[in-house]
Amino acid sequence: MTYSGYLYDLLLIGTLLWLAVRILAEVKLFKAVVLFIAFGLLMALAWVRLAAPDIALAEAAIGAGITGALLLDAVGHMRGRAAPYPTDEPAGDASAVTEMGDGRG
Amino acid sequence: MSQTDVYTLAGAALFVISLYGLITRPHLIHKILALNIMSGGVFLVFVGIARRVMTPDPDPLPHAMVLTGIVVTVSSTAYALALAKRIYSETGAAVLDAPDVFERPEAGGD
Amino acid sequence: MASAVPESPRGVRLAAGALCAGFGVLLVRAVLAIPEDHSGLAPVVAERLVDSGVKHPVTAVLLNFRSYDTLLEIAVLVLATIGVLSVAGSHPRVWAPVAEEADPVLSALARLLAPFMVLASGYLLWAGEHAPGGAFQAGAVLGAAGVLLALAGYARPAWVTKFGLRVVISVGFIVFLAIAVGVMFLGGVLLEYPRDYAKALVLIVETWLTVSIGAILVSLFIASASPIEELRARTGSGR
Amino acid sequence: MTDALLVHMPALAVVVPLVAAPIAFLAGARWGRPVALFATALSIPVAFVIAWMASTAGEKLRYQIGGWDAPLGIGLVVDGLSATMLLVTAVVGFAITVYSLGYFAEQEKYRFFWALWLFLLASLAALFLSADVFNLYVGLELVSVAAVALVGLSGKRDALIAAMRYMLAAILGSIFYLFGVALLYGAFGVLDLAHLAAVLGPDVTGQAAFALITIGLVLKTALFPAHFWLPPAHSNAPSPVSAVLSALVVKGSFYILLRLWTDVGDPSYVPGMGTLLGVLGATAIVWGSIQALRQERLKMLVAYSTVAQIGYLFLLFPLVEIAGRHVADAWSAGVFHAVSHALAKSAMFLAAGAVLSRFGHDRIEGLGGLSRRAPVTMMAFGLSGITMMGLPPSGGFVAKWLYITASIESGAWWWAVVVLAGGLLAAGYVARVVVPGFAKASADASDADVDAGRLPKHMELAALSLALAALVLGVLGQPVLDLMVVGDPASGVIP
Repeated sequence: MTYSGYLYDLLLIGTLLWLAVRILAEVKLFKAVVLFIAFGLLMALAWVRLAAPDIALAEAAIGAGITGALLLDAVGHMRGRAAPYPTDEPAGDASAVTEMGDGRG
Repeated sequence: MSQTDVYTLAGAALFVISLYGLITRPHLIHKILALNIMSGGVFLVFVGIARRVMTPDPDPLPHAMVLTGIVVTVSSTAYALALAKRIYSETGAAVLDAPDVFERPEAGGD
Repeated sequence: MASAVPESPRGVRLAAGALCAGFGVLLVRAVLAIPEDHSGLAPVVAERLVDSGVKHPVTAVLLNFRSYDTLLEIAVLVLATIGVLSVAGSHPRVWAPVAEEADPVLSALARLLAPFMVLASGYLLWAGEHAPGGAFQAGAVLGAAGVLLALAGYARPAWVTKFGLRVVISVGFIVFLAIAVGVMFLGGVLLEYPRDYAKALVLIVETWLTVSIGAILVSLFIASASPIEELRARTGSGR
Repeated sequence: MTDALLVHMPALAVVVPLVAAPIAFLAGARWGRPVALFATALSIPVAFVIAWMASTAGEKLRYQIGGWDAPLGIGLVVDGLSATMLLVTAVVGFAITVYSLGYFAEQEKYRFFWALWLFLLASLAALFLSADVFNLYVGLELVSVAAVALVGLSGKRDALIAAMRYMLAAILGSIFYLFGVALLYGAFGVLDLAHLAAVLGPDVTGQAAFALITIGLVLKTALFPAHFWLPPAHSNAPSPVSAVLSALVVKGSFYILLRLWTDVGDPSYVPGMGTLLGVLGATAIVWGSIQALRQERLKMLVAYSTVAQIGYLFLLFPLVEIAGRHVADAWSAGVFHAVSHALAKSAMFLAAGAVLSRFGHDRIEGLGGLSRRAPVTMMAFGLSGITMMGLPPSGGFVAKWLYITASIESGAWWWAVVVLAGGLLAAGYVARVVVPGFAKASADASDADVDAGRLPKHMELAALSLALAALVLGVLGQPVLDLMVVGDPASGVIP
């Protein structure tokens, strides 16, 4: 294994771990899900590095793609119901989502 | 430290980080995210182990198991999310301890 | 970080931290002690690959050597889909028709992309015999094409009735199971493909699995609980 | 021809419900009923033939799926233990199916019940037969998703939340299990149970794998203190589902623990693990029983009784560790307890479900006059209570007797104390239901509403026959005791 390859691996792993922490610490659900999709795509890169192209394809399509779409749908559903404003609000600011969605006193 | 070690250790780290997140974060979406990251960690351990053989490709068995695992994970995630959405519709929140859930008199299931 | 999310009590967080630290130590020790020189079952797979009917070892394991795992895995997928339908089931809008009017830009994009995606799906299916790819990847791409079409407002095809949907969801599993049991009448055991037919049978199973996986992913997405109007509003395509 | 069919029996045990499941899904609510009835009825002779095969063979039989030999292929293993579990699954499964025919009126929200139910039975059969640690993971997931979906079926708020809690615990348990499988493959390079047993050595990775797998399965079995998800899930599920959860589903994960710790390895493989599991089991017995004594609702009481009864299963591990299997048979005690509890607890939940339908509530204080209004149900509850308490001549008595003998013979008498104390506590919570049940009806329950919610006979009879089976097991238990040790799960030799 080359030195640069090693460095690339460490960088990739560092980013994955950082993303994992960010996803779980993120208060805004929408942002957490977007970060999770990024995490899935980086995992696909890791699978390529580990000579597992089958898994890379599956991860990109299923792990990041389908799971990501389902998560976005769920987060949207939760905002859509709790928000005091109409449901067709653009998906930019999600802070209201989490406040309403998580805010059990 | 070999490349295998680096990735299997990363898998273990992802497992531990998301276990902490699963326990401490109350929102169901966070819990489901944590479980997904956790399985990702386990898959890394599997594929790290597969790397021990390179003749010229890695051991196909862990790869097959991970592919199976990914499909199983997306299936249970889909169901868990549907459940979370329904809970949100019924209770107005996607958390496990909605108040007085188990004390209500009509709580008998049937 | 001030937030509206109710944090777990300090005691819980400390206990969880201690627990996870303990697991961390255990796992690091366990993972570092994995022997580096064990070849696992790779040599056995390589030796028997010629008998499997396919050239790609991962596909051989998934659809022949350990096809029983795959059969049960498809059962999990079908089962979870039934679960989703049952959870969402009492919401009448689940079966409501897909959006009436389409967003022109997304519609055009979907019309352009969908055929290519179906093509890509077919390629992945065919490639799985000798290279990375296979039913799951192909099914996922097919499903993505379906989701895209639904988002673009293409109406639900007429055959997608309640019964029709149930058929496409389960057809891959049923064909797989039928072949698994059918070979027993040829004198084999469960899932024992006769060597001369192995390649053909694997391909048949994979093709139907692709169709079913695509259909399942679309129905998980569409039929889960959100009406399509809300969906499009959310993704910002319904303006 | 007959021989050819016999060979395929293990596969049929899985295939019969697995084929029926998608048929029931396609057929819908109405036609799903005969499909389920036919499939579960067919499973009984299949299970009996498998039990007969196991006992005549006298050793482990294997069925290699796809014709690929282990370690590459996946095997189904038939021995006394798997045959016993299959038999219990078939019998309990059929009785619950009969009960469910009456319980689930053709309501729209229960239209997927039959498909989910058949998938659950298929996955339990797959689990009890599997000889491969990764295949067991897929089986576990199948069991979990089916069980959780059944809990959430009613769509009621409490049931949904209970299902979610159960789902999270179950997935977490699966992930722990899967991590253990990865480490096992890393350390030993095989997945087949018999091959693992042959190469298992004192190895840090292997021990960690066993620990992780145990944590995952303890979560799924709801052993104290991981029982938090069980009472809400088992009490809020529709009653036939509660019955199968307590009777069979928790036994599924326990079964894998048993295979691992007494078939592949032994309880001394990870130092202290046997004792730890025993202590947790003992705590579960005491804690679960005390909680059961404090419940106000019948189904919650029965659910906490399950928490307690699960504890008995785990007393097996320290006793096997101390004495070894052949000195004093704690192993048989544990398995026999699993069998008799499966029969008695399913009877108890079915009876509780009948009470709910009959009274419209399940508040224990309002159960006055139960014996007059639903005598068969009352009898089913009382008889299954005898097994819970461990009084002769029930199956529970035999299990406890074996446990007590084992602990005294091996000098670890304190486990016997726990067993006896658990019996007394069980008498307490069973009496809480039975005593007011025989009392006069409260003033507000006039004879007029006695006929208001009469139950279909076959529902009450299904509960009663399971309770009777648990009782008869104490008298005619010897064949079962002989069956379950066939193939000697302690030896773990590759055939």
